[in-house]
Amino acid sequence: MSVTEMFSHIQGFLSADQDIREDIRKVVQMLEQTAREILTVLQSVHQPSGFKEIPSKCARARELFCTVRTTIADLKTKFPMEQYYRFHEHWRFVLQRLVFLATFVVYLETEALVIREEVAKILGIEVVREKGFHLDVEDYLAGVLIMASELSRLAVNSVTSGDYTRPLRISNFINELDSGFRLLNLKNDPLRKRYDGLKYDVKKIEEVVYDLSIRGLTKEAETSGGDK
Amino acid sequence: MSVTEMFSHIQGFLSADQDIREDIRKVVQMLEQTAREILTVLQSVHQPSGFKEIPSKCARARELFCTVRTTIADLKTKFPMEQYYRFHEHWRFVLQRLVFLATFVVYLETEALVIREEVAKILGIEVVREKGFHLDVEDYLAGVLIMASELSRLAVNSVTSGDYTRPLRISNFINELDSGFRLLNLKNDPLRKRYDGLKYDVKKIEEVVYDLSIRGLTKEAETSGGDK
Amino acid sequence: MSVTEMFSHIQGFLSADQDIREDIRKVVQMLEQTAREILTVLQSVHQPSGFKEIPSKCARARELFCTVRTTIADLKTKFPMEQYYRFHEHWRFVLQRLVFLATFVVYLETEALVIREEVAKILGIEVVREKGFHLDVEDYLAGVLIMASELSRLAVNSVTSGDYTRPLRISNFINELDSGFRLLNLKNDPLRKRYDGLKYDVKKIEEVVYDLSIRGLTKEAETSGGDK
Amino acid sequence: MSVTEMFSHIQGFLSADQDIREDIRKVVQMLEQTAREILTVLQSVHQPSGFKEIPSKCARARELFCTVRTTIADLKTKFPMEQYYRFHEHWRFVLQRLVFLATFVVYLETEALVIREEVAKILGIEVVREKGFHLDVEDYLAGVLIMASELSRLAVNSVTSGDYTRPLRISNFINELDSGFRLLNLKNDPLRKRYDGLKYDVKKIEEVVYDLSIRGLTKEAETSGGDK
Amino acid sequence: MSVTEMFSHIQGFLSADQDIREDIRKVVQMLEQTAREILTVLQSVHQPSGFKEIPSKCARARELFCTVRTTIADLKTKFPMEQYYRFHEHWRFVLQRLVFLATFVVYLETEALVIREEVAKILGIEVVREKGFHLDVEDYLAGVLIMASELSRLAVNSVTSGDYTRPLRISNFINELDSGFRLLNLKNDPLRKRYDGLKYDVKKIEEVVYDLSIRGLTKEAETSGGDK
Amino acid sequence: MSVTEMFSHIQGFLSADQDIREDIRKVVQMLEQTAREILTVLQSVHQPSGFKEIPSKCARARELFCTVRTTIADLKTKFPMEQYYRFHEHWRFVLQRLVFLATFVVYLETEALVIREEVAKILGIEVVREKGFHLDVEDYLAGVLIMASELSRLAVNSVTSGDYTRPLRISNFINELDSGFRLLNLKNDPLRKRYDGLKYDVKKIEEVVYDLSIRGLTKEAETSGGDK
Amino acid sequence: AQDREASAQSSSPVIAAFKVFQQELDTKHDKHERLVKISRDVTIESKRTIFLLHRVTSVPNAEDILNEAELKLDAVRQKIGQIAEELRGEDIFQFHRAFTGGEPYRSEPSTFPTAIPHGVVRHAEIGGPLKFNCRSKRIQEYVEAASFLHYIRHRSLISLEEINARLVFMKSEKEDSEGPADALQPGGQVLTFQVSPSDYLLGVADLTGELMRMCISSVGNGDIDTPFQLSQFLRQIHDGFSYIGNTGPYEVSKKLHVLRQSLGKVEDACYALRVRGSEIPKHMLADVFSSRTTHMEPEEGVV
Amino acid sequence: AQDREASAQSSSPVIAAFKVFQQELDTKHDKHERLVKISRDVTIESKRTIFLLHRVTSVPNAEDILNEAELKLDAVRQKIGQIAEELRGEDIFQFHRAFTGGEPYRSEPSTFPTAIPHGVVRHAEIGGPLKFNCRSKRIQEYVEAASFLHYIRHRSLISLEEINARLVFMKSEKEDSEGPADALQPGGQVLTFQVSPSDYLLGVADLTGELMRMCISSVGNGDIDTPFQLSQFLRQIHDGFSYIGNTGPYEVSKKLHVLRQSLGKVEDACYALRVRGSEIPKHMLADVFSSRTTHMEPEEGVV
Ligand SMILES: [Mn+2]
Ligand SMILES: [Mn+2]
Repeated sequence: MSVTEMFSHIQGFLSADQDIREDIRKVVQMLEQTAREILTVLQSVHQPSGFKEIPSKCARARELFCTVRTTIADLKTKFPMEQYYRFHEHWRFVLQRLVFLATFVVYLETEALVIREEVAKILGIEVVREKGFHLDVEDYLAGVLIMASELSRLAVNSVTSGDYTRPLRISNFINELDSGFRLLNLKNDPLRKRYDGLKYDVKKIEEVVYDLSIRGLTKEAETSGGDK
Repeated sequence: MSVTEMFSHIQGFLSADQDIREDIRKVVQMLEQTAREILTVLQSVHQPSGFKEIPSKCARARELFCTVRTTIADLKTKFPMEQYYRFHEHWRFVLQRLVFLATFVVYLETEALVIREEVAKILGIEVVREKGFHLDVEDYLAGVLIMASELSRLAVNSVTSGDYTRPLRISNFINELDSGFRLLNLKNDPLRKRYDGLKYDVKKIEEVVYDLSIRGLTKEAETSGGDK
Repeated sequence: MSVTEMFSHIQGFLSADQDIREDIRKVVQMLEQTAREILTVLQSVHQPSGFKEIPSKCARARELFCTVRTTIADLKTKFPMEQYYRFHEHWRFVLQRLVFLATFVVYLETEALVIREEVAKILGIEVVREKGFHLDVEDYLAGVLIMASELSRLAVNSVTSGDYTRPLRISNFINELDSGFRLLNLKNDPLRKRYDGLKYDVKKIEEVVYDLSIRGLTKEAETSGGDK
Repeated sequence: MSVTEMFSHIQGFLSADQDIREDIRKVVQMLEQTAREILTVLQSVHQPSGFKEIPSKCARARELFCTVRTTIADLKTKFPMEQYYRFHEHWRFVLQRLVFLATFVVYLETEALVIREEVAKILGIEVVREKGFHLDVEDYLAGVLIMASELSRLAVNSVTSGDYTRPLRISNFINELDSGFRLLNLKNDPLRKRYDGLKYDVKKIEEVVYDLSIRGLTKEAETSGGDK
Repeated sequence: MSVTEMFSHIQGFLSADQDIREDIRKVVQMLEQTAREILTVLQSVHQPSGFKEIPSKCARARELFCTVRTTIADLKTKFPMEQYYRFHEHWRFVLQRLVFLATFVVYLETEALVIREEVAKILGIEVVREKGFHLDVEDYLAGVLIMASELSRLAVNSVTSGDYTRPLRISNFINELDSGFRLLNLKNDPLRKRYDGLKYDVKKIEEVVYDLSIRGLTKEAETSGGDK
Repeated sequence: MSVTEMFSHIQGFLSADQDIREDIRKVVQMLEQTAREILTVLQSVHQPSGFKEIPSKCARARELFCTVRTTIADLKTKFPMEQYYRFHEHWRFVLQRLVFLATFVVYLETEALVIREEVAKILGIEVVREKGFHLDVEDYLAGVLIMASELSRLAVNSVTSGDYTRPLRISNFINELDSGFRLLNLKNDPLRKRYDGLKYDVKKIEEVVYDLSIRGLTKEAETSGGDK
Repeated sequence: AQDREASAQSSSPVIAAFKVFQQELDTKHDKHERLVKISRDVTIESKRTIFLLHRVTSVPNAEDILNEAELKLDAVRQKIGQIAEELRGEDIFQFHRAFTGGEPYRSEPSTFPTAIPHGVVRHAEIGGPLKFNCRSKRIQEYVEAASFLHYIRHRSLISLEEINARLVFMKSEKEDSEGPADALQPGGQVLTFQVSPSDYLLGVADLTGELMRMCISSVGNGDIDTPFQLSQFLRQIHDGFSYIGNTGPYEVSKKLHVLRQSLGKVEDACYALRVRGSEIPKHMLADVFSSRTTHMEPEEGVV
Repeated sequence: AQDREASAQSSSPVIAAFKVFQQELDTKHDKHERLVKISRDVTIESKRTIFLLHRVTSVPNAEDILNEAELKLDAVRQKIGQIAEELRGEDIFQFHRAFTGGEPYRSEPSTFPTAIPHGVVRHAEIGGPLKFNCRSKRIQEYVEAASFLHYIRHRSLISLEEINARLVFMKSEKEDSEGPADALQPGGQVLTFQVSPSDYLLGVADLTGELMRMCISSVGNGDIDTPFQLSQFLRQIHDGFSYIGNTGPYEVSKKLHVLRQSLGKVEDACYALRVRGSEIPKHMLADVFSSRTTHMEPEEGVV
């Protein structure tokens, strides 16, 4: 095989690869579009009137996750499944956003941390690598951290809406999350960097709880919050 | 044609181009000057005493926009219109500043978002590309985002000046803007970067409203603000 | 018009723009592909055996320029012509490469500098801005400077191939080019930077001629080169 | 010695250097691990229930500092002591973290600033450069500043936990620290930047004290705090 | 010790460091001055008349090395020796220049590579790190490589001066050096880069030897060079 | 005076300054244009046929220096003379180019280094600072170094043109220059950097002389060159 | 050391010429070294003054500190006088000479692309050592310190004229080496040092950073008036800079960003004070702080 | 150490979940650490092999060196086998997994702006620790070494298939901890390691730098054939890369510039040989060099 032949041979490989990537990019754009729509639906919880609508908004978000599942099903057809990590970068960002949205929906519904298995189900993907298109621990954790940041915002807006019990519950939840993360032996990777951001969220929520405490609003909350 | 002749010929082209750019630069400098003057006029709204003067300041700014229109009319004469994008970079920056100033004036007057058509009219330019010197969508949006950031500052200073209702209104306005931007499929361009800044403005204003809420100042505001 | 309606409207603009850019990118990729093929054809002149094949290689390159013209014709249909400079960046790079290739082909054929009008004809585009898709002076000059650098390489390889006359002819040609460029009043732009590189090409070729002179090889060349 | 021998000899030197750095990196990783564990132990002081446990937590942290001393003792064996600054960058970051943890433990125990000599003892290192592995002034100060920031957080959480005296004590302590730092002529280096952050910590704590003052909670604190 | 006392104490440390650096800079400037003088003395070997004067020039350079030793002795007093690497950057550059000059002098005297121990002695410093101000392997090698480049120039000028034997001797010497360096496993550091330059020195000298060979001047050299 | 008044006061200063600079820039552009023309005239000496024309070319260049003097006279009127150094940067570059051209003309005429006084006279400016628009030593030296680089090119081209004596004369001249520069105590400034370039010029010329020597062409030169 | 070689070639006119250059350059270098040394002290002492002035927010008797700062600045002015003296022989009318290097046009030639081409690698501009950049930074540092002190004293912005008015020096006596005859010349021996508008502007820009720090400290120390005063003042400066915009020296636009951040921080601080203050009536607020201040005084009084 | 706190909260499902994550992450990290260690050796040994191969131009008996290099590369392949082994349990079909991180799409997301937005500061992508960038650099280093040896032996470019053909491993015996049952599976226990086309390409790009060095050394050692051969070969590779252009991985365009410079240096060397060689007839030229070579041998023969 001459040098020229060898290079056209390689060029063939590269073009095939480019084509796959092009296909993936298109599907990923659709995923981003849907993710933005879900976010818009969920943003209303920050509005004063938004708390009552939580159930209906969550239901609407759940519907949009159907679209997500369909699109991801499409995405799966675009490349050989055993090459998941070869193309991981293309969807990593949007996948983390979707995990955030899924964990946020479930938090709004149940005020609990949704486990990875459940998130995978919502997105219509696997947990175990061997089974196909799956959800990496790292991507799951990244999504959880985005949610933590959204919760610190929610704590602030809850107070604005006159709900003084929610910040306390969020504070407990976030503290638990923080303890959980401190168990992890994070290396100097992007996850570590984002985890460093959690400290600010914790601090912000602590300050909200502080503001409520010093005004005796937590006691009021405890009393009235009991019947929640 | 000898090489020498050809290059003399080319030098003619280059000089002409340089002359045009020189002319454009001069007019753009005048625009920048006027934009700075408008900004100085409008900056006073951040002063404690500034709120009462809003109408007179806006009127003064409107007058200065006459000068803007004259200068832009002059700018249009400096180059063939189909080469708008050839020289776009020269005025892009000042144009975005002017959009910011126009949207800010109108917001102060009406507390509403002024549409692109209206901004174009204030600046004395077109909306449709084909018609000549026009206002690109991207430049319009950039100007709007600069205003959003100015509004977050205004929310803070309103409180300092004892006006507790304005932040609430700004908060609603900014949230609407944010929803609007979420409809857009922004690429990884300067606009996207600037839009990411909007999130911080939203958060900042929410925290102002929070500070007012937890101290019961929003109710006070609602009472006294009712007659506004 | 509500804010939401306005932003949906704007999204329409943005999508249209993105579609145009996507289309342009695809055509430009094809141009790049053809440009690379032409380059591969012409590279062979640096081979020891390559000099004899110059005519056939140039003919082959000329054929490929037909493809270039067809592709550029396609490119022209992708966007409104008065927005040439809006999208200029997309094809500027490949256009300069094509100018280089065209001027190089003509140099190999005639050992003369091809004028801008002629290059435009080879590429199937205009010279005058007003007439549509055209060849900017700056892009033409950039292409010519790339060729100058290729010629300094050719001078070296000519000697390696035992052709001692070509460097002398290249030296004269390059000196003439250099004088031409000295007529231009270049600003501190990319072109100026590239032109500064020409000095090194001139010096390099002078040193080749020097090496031949001091060994008496130029006289040999003059004798044997006389029948060229 | 022949040239060859000499160069083989030199090669030995070069490899040795790389090996040392590799060894250092490993030990530093262990130090980071222990530092994280100490931090987890101390974090509990921010919890409502945490104040009572301070003594036990400090005791636990003190135990972990034994591990730190052992590991640093190991680190010292990895390189010739007079080359401390040759490898300083490797452990600078973790050393500052450890200083923070040591000063924080001692603050929790005694509410006083621990001097550099004492910190050095806790870490099992020297103060004086000449004596070996030592604690640079800059590293000591950096650690102290990290602690100041942790104390501002502690002031906030103290209030939430109903302890109204601690913020006052922290305020006095931090003010004293601030006066101390004002004595230093810091250059525009990382330390100066970190010191600028101290002002915000001072401000935050002062705001807490202010919040307590206007509610008459400081007097309550003075009364009830007397029996401390 | 009060906080204030402690910080005044610390301030003392910080000022002292700046003073040390200032002192070091001054002495290093004197070293650079002397290095330049030595270079001027040695430059004359490139002159046609220079070869006869080598012994006297070397003697003169040796005298100037006395000044170097005195100045370095002064430098040693400016900082505590175990902090060598804390301030290394200040004198690294001039130290490499001095190594070059020392190795060049010895080469001119003996046509042999002077070992590190000997260079250290000429400069009045140590070889072993532990003993104090020493000569790092890397700095020694850098100096040797500068000398290699000077030798390639010397080979050229020897021919101009009619000395046809020296290039051959230099060639052998440089080849030996090159073999030596090949034994080292250099990382991609400044030294590796400098070493890559050695290949060009080898090549240049080899071309000189070649030029002599094809003219039969090496044989002449061997004959007449025998009595050297 | 209010803050606003103070700033418009300062603004007045700044505008006046900008106007002066604008005026200066225009005149400097004309100087650059003339400098380029002189360069074009002198470039011909590198051509094979150029040596005979040296006298006429120098005469032509001398004429163009009249224009230079007129333009500089104009430049002098643009700013208060005692503020020479305030605006120095604007003409420093072109002034150094003009010094190069003046020294080159005189070298071609006399093969000697023209002194600073003489260059100043050619340019119609002063030597002594106190007398007005003058020629700084640094600018003079910078121009001389540009000429040195041009001479190395001339040495190469002389050989091509069959003039074997000129390189030897240039070599002597450059060596003298080099000795001169080595007397200077250059700091780490731009002049030092440019002086470092002189080494390459010296080396290049040495190699040309080497090429002549090894072929016995210098002897030929000495013989035939004696009657020059 | 170079004599020997030099003497061998002393016949050469080139070498002779270069010996003259050597002297001229060395003289310049020496003066340069002296100026660097003096003006380095200007920076250090100005910085120290600023540092000292920050203590004003935390001690009871501000006047002592202001007087100490005044003394320190007197010393700085002495140094600037030395610079003027040093440059006197050089350029009798103007002392801009040594400071023009600090103008932005040197370090950032890109703003004037026509005059100073970039691309030409080997033909880069060559600067004399005397016109270097850092020195005017040092004068800016003095402007920063002087305007800081002025603000604390008078709560207003010092003008360029006021700055320059204090930089008029009588010929110093230590220069007697020049002969006493000089000193006898009637009335002529006044040296002035002119701070350029650009340096003034940049010094004021830096001042805003210090004012922000002072504001934060004031809040931290329970001072409720200063932050509001400062926010007014900073806003005026900010508007002034906005007005000048990009017509000023290049660095201004860079500093404008920092200035905007500082203003934001001060506005946030005022906001926080207002919001917290809203919880009780104003007169009580003052009480709260005054009680706190007395509470702290005993400790600080010792200093 | 963390047990105590953890146990206090062990009732929490969150903590329970995170304990699982902890294990999963630690397992990954450990494997990652092992892989880093092994593959670092791949780099070091490959680099050493290249270094060794350069001596081929200066010693008389090249075969010895080639054999030694072959042995070294065998050791490298052993290491790559260990990597394959290490990844076997992970992903039985493909071993790209650990090496995809080396694809350019991670380090330079700007080439795919749609998928990975830049501006979002806090929402930046989060990567797993296993897919890091440097490892494939290590494989490229192996490609560089293997192709260098191949070129010296065969004066041709090794193909991707030839590279991969030598990266087929039988299951190593040391992994008996997994039980001997595995080993009994008929025919299945072959591990393959696939170098990706991109890594191959980038390794070949680096090879050109080494070839340039070899060319310069050859000229320095009086070898007149090698430079001409090398220039031909390098030109072919250069044309190949020009053909692929910017359709390949991102780093290629960056390396193309260096490749062009290398080619220029080789062409210059050939030119110099030709120009100097022009002064005497060719057969004499060879004589000159052969005499020089013998002249030098005695000294070198000792090595
Ligand atoms: Mn400052
Ligand atoms: Mn390599």
